[in-house]
Amino acid sequence: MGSLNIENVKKAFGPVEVLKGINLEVTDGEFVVFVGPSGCGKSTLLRVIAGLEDSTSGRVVIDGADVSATPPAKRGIAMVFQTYALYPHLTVKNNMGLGLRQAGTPAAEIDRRIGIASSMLSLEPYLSRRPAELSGGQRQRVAIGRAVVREPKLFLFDEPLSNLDAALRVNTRLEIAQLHRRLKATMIYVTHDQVEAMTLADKIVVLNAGKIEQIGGPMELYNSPANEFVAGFIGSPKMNFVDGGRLGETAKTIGVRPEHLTVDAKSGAWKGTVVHAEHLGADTNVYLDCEKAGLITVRIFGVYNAEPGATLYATPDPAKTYRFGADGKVLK
Amino acid sequence: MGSLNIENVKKAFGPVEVLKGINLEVTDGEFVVFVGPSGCGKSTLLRVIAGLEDSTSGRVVIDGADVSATPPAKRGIAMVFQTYALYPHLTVKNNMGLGLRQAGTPAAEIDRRIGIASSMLSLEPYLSRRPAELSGGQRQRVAIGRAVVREPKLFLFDEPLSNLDAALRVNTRLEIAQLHRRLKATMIYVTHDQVEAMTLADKIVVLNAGKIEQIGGPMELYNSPANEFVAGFIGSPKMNFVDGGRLGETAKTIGVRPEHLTVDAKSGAWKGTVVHAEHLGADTNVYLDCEKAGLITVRIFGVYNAEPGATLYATPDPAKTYRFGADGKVLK
Amino acid sequence: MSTATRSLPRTIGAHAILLTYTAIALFPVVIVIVNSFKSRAAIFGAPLTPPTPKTFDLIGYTTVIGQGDFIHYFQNSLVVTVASLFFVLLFGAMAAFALSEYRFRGNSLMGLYLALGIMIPIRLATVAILQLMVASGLVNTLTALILVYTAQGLPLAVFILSEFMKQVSDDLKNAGRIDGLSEYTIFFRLVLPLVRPSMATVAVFTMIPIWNDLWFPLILAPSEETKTVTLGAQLFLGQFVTNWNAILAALSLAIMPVLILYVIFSRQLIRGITSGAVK
Amino acid sequence: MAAAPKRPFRWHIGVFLAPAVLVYTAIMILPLAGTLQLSLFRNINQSQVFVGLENFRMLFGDPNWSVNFWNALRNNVWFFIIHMLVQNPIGVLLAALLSSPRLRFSAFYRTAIFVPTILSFVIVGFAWKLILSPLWGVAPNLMDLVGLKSLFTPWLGKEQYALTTLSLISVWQFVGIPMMLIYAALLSIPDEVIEAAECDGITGMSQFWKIKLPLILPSIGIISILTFVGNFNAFDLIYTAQGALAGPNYSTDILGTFLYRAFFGFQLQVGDPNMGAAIATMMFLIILGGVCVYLFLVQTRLRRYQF
Amino acid sequence: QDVTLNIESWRGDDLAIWKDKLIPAFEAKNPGIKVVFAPSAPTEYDAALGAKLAAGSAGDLITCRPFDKSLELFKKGNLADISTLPGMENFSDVAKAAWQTDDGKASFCVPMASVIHGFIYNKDAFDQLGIKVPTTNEEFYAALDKIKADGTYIPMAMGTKDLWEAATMGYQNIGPNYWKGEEGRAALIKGEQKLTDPDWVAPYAELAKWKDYLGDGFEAQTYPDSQNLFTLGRAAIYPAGSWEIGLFNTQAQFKMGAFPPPVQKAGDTCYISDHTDIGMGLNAASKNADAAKTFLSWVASPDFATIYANALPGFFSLNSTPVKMEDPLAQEFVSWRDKCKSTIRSTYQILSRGTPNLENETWVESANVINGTDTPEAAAKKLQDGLDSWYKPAK
Ligand SMILES: Nc1ncnc2c1ncn2[C@@H]1O[C@H](COP(=O)(O)OP(=O)(O)OP(=O)(O)O)[C@@H](O)[C@H]1O
Ligand SMILES: Nc1ncnc2c1ncn2[C@@H]1O[C@H](COP(=O)(O)OP(=O)(O)OP(=O)(O)O)[C@@H](O)[C@H]1O
Ligand SMILES: [Mg+2]
Ligand SMILES: [Mg+2]
Repeated sequence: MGSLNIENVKKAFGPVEVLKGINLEVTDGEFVVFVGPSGCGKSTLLRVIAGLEDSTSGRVVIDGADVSATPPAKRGIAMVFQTYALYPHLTVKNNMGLGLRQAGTPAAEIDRRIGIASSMLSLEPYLSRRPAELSGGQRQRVAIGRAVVREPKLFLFDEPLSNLDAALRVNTRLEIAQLHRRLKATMIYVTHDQVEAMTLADKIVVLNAGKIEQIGGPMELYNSPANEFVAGFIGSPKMNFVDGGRLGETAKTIGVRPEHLTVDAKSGAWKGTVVHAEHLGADTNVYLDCEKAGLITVRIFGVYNAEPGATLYATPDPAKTYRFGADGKVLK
Repeated sequence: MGSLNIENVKKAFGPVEVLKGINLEVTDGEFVVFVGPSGCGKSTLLRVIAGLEDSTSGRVVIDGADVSATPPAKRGIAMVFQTYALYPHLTVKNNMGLGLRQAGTPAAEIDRRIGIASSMLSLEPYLSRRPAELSGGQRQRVAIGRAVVREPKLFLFDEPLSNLDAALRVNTRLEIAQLHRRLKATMIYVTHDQVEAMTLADKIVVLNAGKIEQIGGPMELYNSPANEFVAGFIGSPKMNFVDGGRLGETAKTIGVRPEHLTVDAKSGAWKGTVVHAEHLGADTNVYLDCEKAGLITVRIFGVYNAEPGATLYATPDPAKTYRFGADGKVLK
Repeated sequence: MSTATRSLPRTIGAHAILLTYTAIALFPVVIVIVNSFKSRAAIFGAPLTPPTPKTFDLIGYTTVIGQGDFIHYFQNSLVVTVASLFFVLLFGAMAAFALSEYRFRGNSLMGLYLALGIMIPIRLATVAILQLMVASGLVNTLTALILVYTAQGLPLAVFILSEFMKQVSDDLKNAGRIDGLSEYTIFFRLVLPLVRPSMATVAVFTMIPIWNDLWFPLILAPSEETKTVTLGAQLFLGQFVTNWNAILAALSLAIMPVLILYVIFSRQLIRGITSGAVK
Repeated sequence: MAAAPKRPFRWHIGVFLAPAVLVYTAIMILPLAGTLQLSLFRNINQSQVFVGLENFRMLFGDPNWSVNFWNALRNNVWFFIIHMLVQNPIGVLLAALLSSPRLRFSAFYRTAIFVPTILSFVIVGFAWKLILSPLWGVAPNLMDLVGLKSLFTPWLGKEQYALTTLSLISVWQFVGIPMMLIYAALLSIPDEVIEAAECDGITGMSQFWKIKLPLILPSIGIISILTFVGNFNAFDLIYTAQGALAGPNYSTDILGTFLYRAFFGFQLQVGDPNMGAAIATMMFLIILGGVCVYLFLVQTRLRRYQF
Repeated sequence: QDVTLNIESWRGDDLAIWKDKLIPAFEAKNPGIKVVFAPSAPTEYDAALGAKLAAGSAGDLITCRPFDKSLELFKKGNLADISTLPGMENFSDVAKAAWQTDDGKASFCVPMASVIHGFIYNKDAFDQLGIKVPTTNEEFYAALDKIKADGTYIPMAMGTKDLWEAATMGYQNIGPNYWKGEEGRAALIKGEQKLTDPDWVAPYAELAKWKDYLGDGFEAQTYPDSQNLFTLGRAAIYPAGSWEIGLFNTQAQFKMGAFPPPVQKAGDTCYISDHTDIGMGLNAASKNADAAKTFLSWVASPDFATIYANALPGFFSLNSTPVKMEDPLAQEFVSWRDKCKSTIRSTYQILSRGTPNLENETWVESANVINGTDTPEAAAKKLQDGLDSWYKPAK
């Protein structure tokens, strides 16, 4: 119940090939996060899984059965649309309850589930409003609520928290994790938020331009990215890529994450000038223009005062540098 | 050119008071970020400034002139809607160019500006598509592009980057900062992203339930929040609030940010049990259930291995704890 | 949407219902057209059978072609219909936009006023209209017909279009306003393209009574130069003798242009025209 | 929009309204008003004399008029009921079927079903009289095929059936109108809402009832009021099929035919524009009443959704 | 400069005749005058003409319906007084009566033609069944019974759907024999007789009997249906107006004959309806009155009468100068003028001026009687009640 196999799925809109052969196996109860640059095909893949879009070729297998001919309603899924797609004529409560009512769930049970979902999403005060009377974040929460109450075996979330504030986002994220544990449902989750991806995923799928770049556990991707793309995509601020030649290395590119650089005013591997410092409170990003390494970002824990123009030395942690070949693959 | 005064603006939808008297002064060329929990009235305030919504009372003054009677088209503003509000029947290019064409901008100039905007937003491959054929993030970028090409004196951005991936978000954020410098335009920017708020803002306005909680520079808010709400809202993960009584303090509540706690396996101020550890790659959030302080979050730079159930001691940095009175106000 | 969203029984059911209704809708029409190719005796002798070599007769069509300049009549009908349609759609959409978009004093009264026209048969005003046309020297011109049909079509157009225009997202129009578009540009560039399906609907509803109208051509423009097809076909409706062959032929012919216009307009009935606009 | 004291005058509203209002007023309203006011006059020795409400008193007081009026009104109500019960549901059903995405041949169906609507009344009258005629055998033969021949009667010639038969013919002719309006309305429902419903398990009929119907309710309102207005103004079909006397024995007489006879006269009956105008005024008031109920009670309560 | 005259007419049927015969004949004699015959559908004619006259865009020459319709136009000043038009002397007072004021002082239309009612029958069928042309009611029903018994033919082709067929071809056709033509009609107008009198109810009683001889579903049978039924040879007898002759001649593939309405018993005087039906007047607002008068004078001439009556057999000239007609069936009809007494339709003069309109009611009731939904007595009572409600005959 809830396993999913995607076998060589391709999807083209006219001449534009959006999915270029996706193979993915999701076991029952897994929490899989899709990440990838905007426009890489994440939503399209979710829609193919849901049955809202036909794949041009390939198969989608849910629980061992090829579902190409199964309508979305019969696939046992719930989906949070990136665009919400709320029912404009129904109140928040009915937006959430409609699917259950259709399924013949007893009224008491419907009310109970709506109660749980709306308290989890802080939607109680808005239960009798219509979508047009809600703020963007509230609408997004209704969309989540609508999916959540159905308690299916397979959830598809398309950037469900993008319009929520930080506090609510953390809360909701925890609630989703809890829901996942409670229902033992399989969840497929698209996000652009690194924290969400890292904290929620059993498995992260990195997509790029319609292809899967790498699949793995969060820390696995962070620690051993398969290639330059994944290395750059996972982690924020982005990994610094330095031309291997300039550093006298054999590798084409050397990668080092901002957090794996230490700075010192006196000495270090790379001498550079401070271009700009971003103060985020808990940490500071310092942009250094280095003689040897070009423009790099250094992430420093806590508040660090660096005046633009000052000279600083950055030193990479040698145990945590990555070496990439000409094809972008990591060199072991 | 581009200054903005909001004087005691109130807005009610029927019985629901959404803005409860907002006073705000924005000088010309300032970059002001609105943050606040979902549904607190940020979009509504932007819409009042744009003239799309009548305030129930109060005045909006742009460049010294009361604009209550000025239609939106005459206010010299550009806006990115939270819902995008793209012209569905026009191509990306025409979506961006329509306003300019209306203003009688020469075709060459229009093309130039669209060229700049679309390269800044990586939209070049999509210029002849219609919104329906774009991904969520691409739509959002079109919405930004449409505002950007007009180069007005006052920009209103409503969560413009929420659907973009981290890399693109950083890029676009930098481009917006650059645009701000180049045009010397006033910008009002709504976001839920702490990094955006901290890095872009000259001034952050924290809204809560239709009221302004605090106005100040990013680090000012981080370092000296006026009250519990702001303290909790700025910074992620959220500040830990501990019952003052339990710690034997006179203050009602003691606040300490997760990044201002250090952990040690042997000794420390607060003994606790690890509940859960979130590995984000660059840092780790450890949730501790402390005897004295209750459930707290500790943010540790880098990878930190903490098994749930293990005992850890957390110690707050005494210089960086906050004390809040019963009314939530900070005690100096 | 995907193929998976279609279920086979439901598709079959839909086709069954539609086919049945199509048969009901077309049967009488087919009878008319089939019989227009038969001799009179065969029409009434065996109306159900298709023309056989023995009963095949183009007498209807030859009569029609022989009697009067039907090509010219077609042209007149077309000019009148298309011109009236243009004005009805333009003026009607403009007024509908004003009524649906702006709140101003007297808005609903104006709406009611503009709807009055569908409540009284305009035929009653014939004498006054004719007097007006006589006074302005427009009798026996197509202009007279175009004016009358424009006025006649407006109420319905305004009524329907204002309802549909209320559905156009405010955010979209507001985005236009913020973009500095004038109200006119908003109307022409944003709203009109987005209500295309309803414009097409109104076009079709307006066109049919105009094309088929007998009365005003008879009153306002009965001259040979300005005769419309319907009026021309009427020649064959006699007092005691009705030339059914010719009537059927003339009217069968007259179906074609409207059908073509209909097909043209109904291509504007397109799905998803507003998708991708807002989230 | 902004409601401020010194808002500039919104000329554009006037510009948008002006062409329609001018043409419509000059060519429709003024002439019609001129005609309706005749109801307050009476032609005495070739000159119009003001008689107040005398014509209305006659219309309702004189059985020669009132019997016919009430008969026509009653028939008209029945005519309307049949349209509401048959035409509009069928129209909505067809539109709903046609709008199912990816339905093959839908353009063909749509065109075919609309064909009757574009026909002139002459053809409609001819075709149905031919089909229903007991003489030429179309209907009897067809019914024979399905073994229902015994049910055949000359419907158009029997007082008890004629009106219903004609109403059904009119339904046949005009189903295209609600169909097309509803179809246009259905097209404007965003695909994504439907997709969400599909995922939610709301498919088929319940999708129609629970999602689509509420969203097109304003259009249903429109077709109802248009049916009402159209039916109470109807005239041509009865006139071409049954003649101005709306036989047999006035059983198909509706307000339109009654008005026509009175206003324009018929055969030896000389037209009486004054009484005609009085009847027209009554029709106008009935329709106006219906439209006002719709505009001010129904329409304002219908929720509209923007897409 | 040529003058162009427009003729308003409801006779679309005659378009070809006007175009090919009458107009060329006139134009040949009157260079400088062009004539355009512009008919409209008969059902729209009165309304359209009324509107055009009121607004001043009507044609110069107006085809006149008989009696009140035209009288009304004259009273409104739409039709010019043409009492003194050269050519009017060609018509008898009876002929002119349909287009004169009640006092007979002013004439406003040139009489063009009358039509005669009777029965046309399928001679082949009669021969085949050995039926003699009936002259009395008894023979008439005997013939019908015989046809019905045989079953090859529908005895009589008539339907009630169009109402007027029942009234005009039925009631007005056979009625004069009962109410004694002009005598009864005049008495009715004077108020000396009532429609409920036996003489007036009797024709309804006859009509009620016809029901059995009509085709299946005659209730829904229209007038063109009846024509087709007869001309396609499926019916034996057709209650007719003489105007059918032209059409039937071209359409029927069998020999036809005609007989006048049968009398009650042998030896009774026979009466026929010889109804003044069509005239032509001058639009008082015509800008070409002189040319129009020239044309009207020509219409009043024997020349016109000859062309018209021969081109349209069954429309009999009202000109005092006898017209020689070629068509045998037309000759048959017109020959009854000598044998029988002529009258016009009972409802046309004066009696249809009020509300309810006697003519309309007669249509409805005639159909009702044949359909069996009203008894003859009930029908007659309704008509008389209606008439009484407004008609107060000057005593
Ligand atoms: N038309 C309306 N009728 C009633 N309440 C409304 C309406 N529009 C908005 N609201 C309410 O006003 C409040 C403020 O809405 P607003 O859109 O300004 O929130 P926001 O701060 O932009 O939130 P978000 O971050 O979720 O976009 C919300 O609680 C919302 O429910
Ligand atoms: N109907 C369409 N026609 C053509 N191209 C389309 C269509 N729909 C989507 N695309 C393209 O397919 C690609 C993938 O779209 P998709 O919505 O799956 O992206 P995504 O990964 O969800 O991006 P985002 O993070 O921006 O939402 C995009 O480049 C988009 O432009
Ligand atoms: Mg997406
Ligand atoms: Mg918002």
